[in-house]
Amino acid sequence: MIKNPVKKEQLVKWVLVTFALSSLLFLFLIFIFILFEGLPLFHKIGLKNIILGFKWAPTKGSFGIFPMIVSSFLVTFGALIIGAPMGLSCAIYLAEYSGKRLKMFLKPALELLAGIPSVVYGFLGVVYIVPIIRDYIGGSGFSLLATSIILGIMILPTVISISFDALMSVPKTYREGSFAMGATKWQTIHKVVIPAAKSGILASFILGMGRAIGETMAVIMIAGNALRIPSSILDPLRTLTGNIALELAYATGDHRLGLFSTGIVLLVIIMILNYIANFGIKRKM
Amino acid sequence: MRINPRFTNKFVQIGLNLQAFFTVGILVIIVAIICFKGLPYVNFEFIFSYPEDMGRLGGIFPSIVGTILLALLSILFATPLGVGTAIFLTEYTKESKFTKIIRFGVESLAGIPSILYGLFGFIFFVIKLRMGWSLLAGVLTITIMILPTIIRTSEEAIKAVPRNLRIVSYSLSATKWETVTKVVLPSAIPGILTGIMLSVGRAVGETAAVIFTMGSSLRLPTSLFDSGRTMAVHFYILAREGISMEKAYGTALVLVVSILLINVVAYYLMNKAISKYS
Amino acid sequence: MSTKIAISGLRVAFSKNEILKGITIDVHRNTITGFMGPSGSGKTTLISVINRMIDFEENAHIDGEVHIDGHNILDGGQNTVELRRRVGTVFAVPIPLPRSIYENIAYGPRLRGIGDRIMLHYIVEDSLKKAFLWDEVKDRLSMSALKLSGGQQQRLCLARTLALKPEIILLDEPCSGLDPISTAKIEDALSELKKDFTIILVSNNTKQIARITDFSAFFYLGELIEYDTTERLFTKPSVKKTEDYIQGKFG
Amino acid sequence: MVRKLGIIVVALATLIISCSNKPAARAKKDKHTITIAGSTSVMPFTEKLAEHFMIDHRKFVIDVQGGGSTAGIQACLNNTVDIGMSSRELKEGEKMLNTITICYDGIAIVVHPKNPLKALTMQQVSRIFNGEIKNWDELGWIKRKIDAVTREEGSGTRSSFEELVMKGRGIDDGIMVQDSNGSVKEVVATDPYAIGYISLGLVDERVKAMTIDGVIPSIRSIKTGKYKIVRPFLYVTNGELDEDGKQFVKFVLSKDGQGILKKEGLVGFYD
Repeated sequence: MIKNPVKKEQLVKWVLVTFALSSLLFLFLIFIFILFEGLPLFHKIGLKNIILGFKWAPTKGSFGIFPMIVSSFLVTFGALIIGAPMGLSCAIYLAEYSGKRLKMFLKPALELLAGIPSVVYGFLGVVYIVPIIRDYIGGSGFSLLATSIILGIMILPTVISISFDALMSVPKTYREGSFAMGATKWQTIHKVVIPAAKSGILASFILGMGRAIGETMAVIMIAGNALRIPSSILDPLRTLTGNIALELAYATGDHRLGLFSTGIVLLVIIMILNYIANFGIKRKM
Repeated sequence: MRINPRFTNKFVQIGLNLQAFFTVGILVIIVAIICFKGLPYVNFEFIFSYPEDMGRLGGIFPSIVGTILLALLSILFATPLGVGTAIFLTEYTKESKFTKIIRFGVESLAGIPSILYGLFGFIFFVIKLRMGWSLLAGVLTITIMILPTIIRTSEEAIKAVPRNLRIVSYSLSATKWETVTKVVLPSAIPGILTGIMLSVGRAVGETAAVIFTMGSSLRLPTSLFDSGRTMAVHFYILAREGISMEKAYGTALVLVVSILLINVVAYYLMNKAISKYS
Repeated sequence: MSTKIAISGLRVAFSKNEILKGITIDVHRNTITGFMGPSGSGKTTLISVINRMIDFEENAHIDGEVHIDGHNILDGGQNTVELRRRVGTVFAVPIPLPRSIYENIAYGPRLRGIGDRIMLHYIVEDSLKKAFLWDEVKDRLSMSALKLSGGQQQRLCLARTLALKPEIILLDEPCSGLDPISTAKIEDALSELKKDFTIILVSNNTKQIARITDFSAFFYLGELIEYDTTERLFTKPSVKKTEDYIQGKFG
Repeated sequence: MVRKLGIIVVALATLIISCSNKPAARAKKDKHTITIAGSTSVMPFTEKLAEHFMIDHRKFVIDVQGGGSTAGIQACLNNTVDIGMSSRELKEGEKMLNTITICYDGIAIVVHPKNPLKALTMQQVSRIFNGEIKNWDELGWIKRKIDAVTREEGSGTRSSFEELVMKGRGIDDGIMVQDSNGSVKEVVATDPYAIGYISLGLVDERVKAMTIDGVIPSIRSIKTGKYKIVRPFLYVTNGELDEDGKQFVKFVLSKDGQGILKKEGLVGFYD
């Protein structure tokens, strides 16, 4: 133990700085190693042929991931179409209508469910959603629709929790002012509270999108993983994440590089989404 | 045409009620299915015996041990790093460009999807550092993955400690570090534990980042260099390969119950932390 | 009577707002000196310079010199941790640390590396006795300090400061929130303590200042208006402002 | 506290450094550890063999991992594993490895048990996977889209399937992809309109194997050479195996070992 307190303080400070820098170091390492593995292929095959290419046959020299980019966005928007209205109305109910006791119980209960592992969602999707779609709607069931439903449910806790916080942070005076002018509760919520909480609600949608676009194991279980851009919501599809997880264990050589370039594209999309959610929107709040 | 606003109001209220209960209902059903389908297969033997025939028979003991090892070792690494970072950000520096950059790094890490952690862990720990599929590679990958959660919750917890306590400690001739370790951290412990518990929950439920770094060997890992299988990975393989639906449901039940328990403890600690100063 | 603290030309400003406008004053050893004045007069800021707690305020700009035993504590090289051990502080609001009574008192000595149980126990008992609290808590030293009453908490804070074995004790309106009985106990304690310590008592309560201090200083809007023995200041103040303040015409 | 943190940091650093030369360390650490990795088709059978082997050889620890044929071969080339598993023949650039054929495996074309069709030609199968035949009515069943399932790029089973069945035709992009025999089987077992291909050893009552060109896939038809969609299961090694590895391989090729494989529906070297 160092006795001199001044020296010790200095030492502590430096150790803590190192710890704080470790996060940056890890981020840097992740970027470097994914870029380092994936970029040579961009150089070799060409950015355009990868990002806009339609054919993925890495053992035969084709590395087009355009269908997967499209598919990733399709499932993400599908998840949003299902999860956003459900999540938002649930958040509105919790924030504006439910009693204090119910609120104290429901909010943590919903957040607890965020902890259910994604593989469990995927499994239930395979066992319940996929057969229902196959038997009553059509197709094999492994589809854009099934994936959107499962992802929509998976993003609920994120959407609910963050929109709820945004709604709760709207000052009481706004509501009182609206009521004083004779507005009904719904008019108040609709015309005053939601606009005031708009940026937080948007942030919850974007973070939900981030979760949906990054989800992997549940997706490969229910998406069917076909390489074509789906032409209907009943067609199977493969996302960027699914592409990596399906083939990583097997891949060598250029094939592996191809998966890392898939990773780069995913990383870029995620960083843009996070940037929008964290710095573009939250700052305005 | 104008609809009576009072009518709309009532209509919306009923609609929202139904909607909220529908949403909660879905989530309750998910847990209920797992419980009812899994309960018949979970017993003492299932938890404490070894799997046979790739998991078609026997229990899930090695995967439980694998899960516990992964989660414990990850928080062992991530906690000092995360709490240290939080202390630095709250106590040792003012808001500046530097802290902004660090916060940006933490936020970015938090947003990276787990498959990319898997991709990174695979290329860096498994291949470049030649750890192979091993407990160690899994632990280090998960450590990085849970770090942001620990940093953010610890920072909140430390910020919540009243400034007065720090002032008193300084006035009693404590140095900054003595103040942090003897006054600030003890008061922030429930909040920090919340972050740790949430991270444990995340490590336990993770599949994508684990399967490519820790591998999926069904053996009981006995050293850091052994490959192993966590419950989540075991469940994934059982369900996806159709090895045994019964064992899959059983594993899912153990998995979900342990995660819910961990999260309940986390919430309990969080409430304790909140009520302490309000 | 020798000088313990010599302050000369002290100016303190926060951003552009000057709180202390050139204070020069000598505080004598083994006396109780009262600092009084209406709020905003700068007396709290003044004592926060003496123990350098002002370091924790942002944008504070300090000019001038503060000598303790002839050594300027505003020097860059001053070890503030060591200084705060010599200059103990009791704040206006009692703030016990969230631990037991015993641990609150032992906090300071432990920081100085005193780990011996007998020694610690002696310090705790002695400090509590000097703060007139021992009889009330001797059977429940392991109880949380947060469970004590306000008056007891403030005496605990005094005891905690005494356990540091300081040379100077600064008290910032220590009785402002207390009932008369608790106040009397603290005043009794202080009168005993001046044999061993140099005490500065900041107070807005002129009667309290008159009761227990040896010297009194009157501050107004960052300036030292008058400084004299308490007896003279309260009987024959030389400045009209002081007289008005003492008679309660403003404050 | 500082010291504790310090110790943790140092420990972390040491761990990271110490594992950079881990293969050598592991080889010394436990004499009786055999690591095997590769094809997920061969893996379940190797696990079974290992389970039986370890009953009589209690000091042995056999670590069996998946990863795929190509990964197994690569791992073998890097000496990260003792034995690599492959469910396809070696390609150019891999031929320097020693190969041990442990048995042969048929690839069965499987459909849901409810599917009334019993036979297909090789030609039809390749046209289904090529995307030319899209509906079951083209094959004489109901008007319903065929849910074909293939394996992912890099899989040994897929590579054998492409070579033996597709014969140069590409597999259509609109076809579903699953990443293991088990998951293909799971899709086929639950979807009445699905068709896929899996290792014959995994065929059970949950899926129905199709007769191809008039031949039912079975151990007998493979032995006699009538069933054509057959690939070898290989163990590959980089140079000579050590004594431990040799003992295990000897067990695999023995009557006992081959008996186990036969029970699993594979074609071994004994009758």
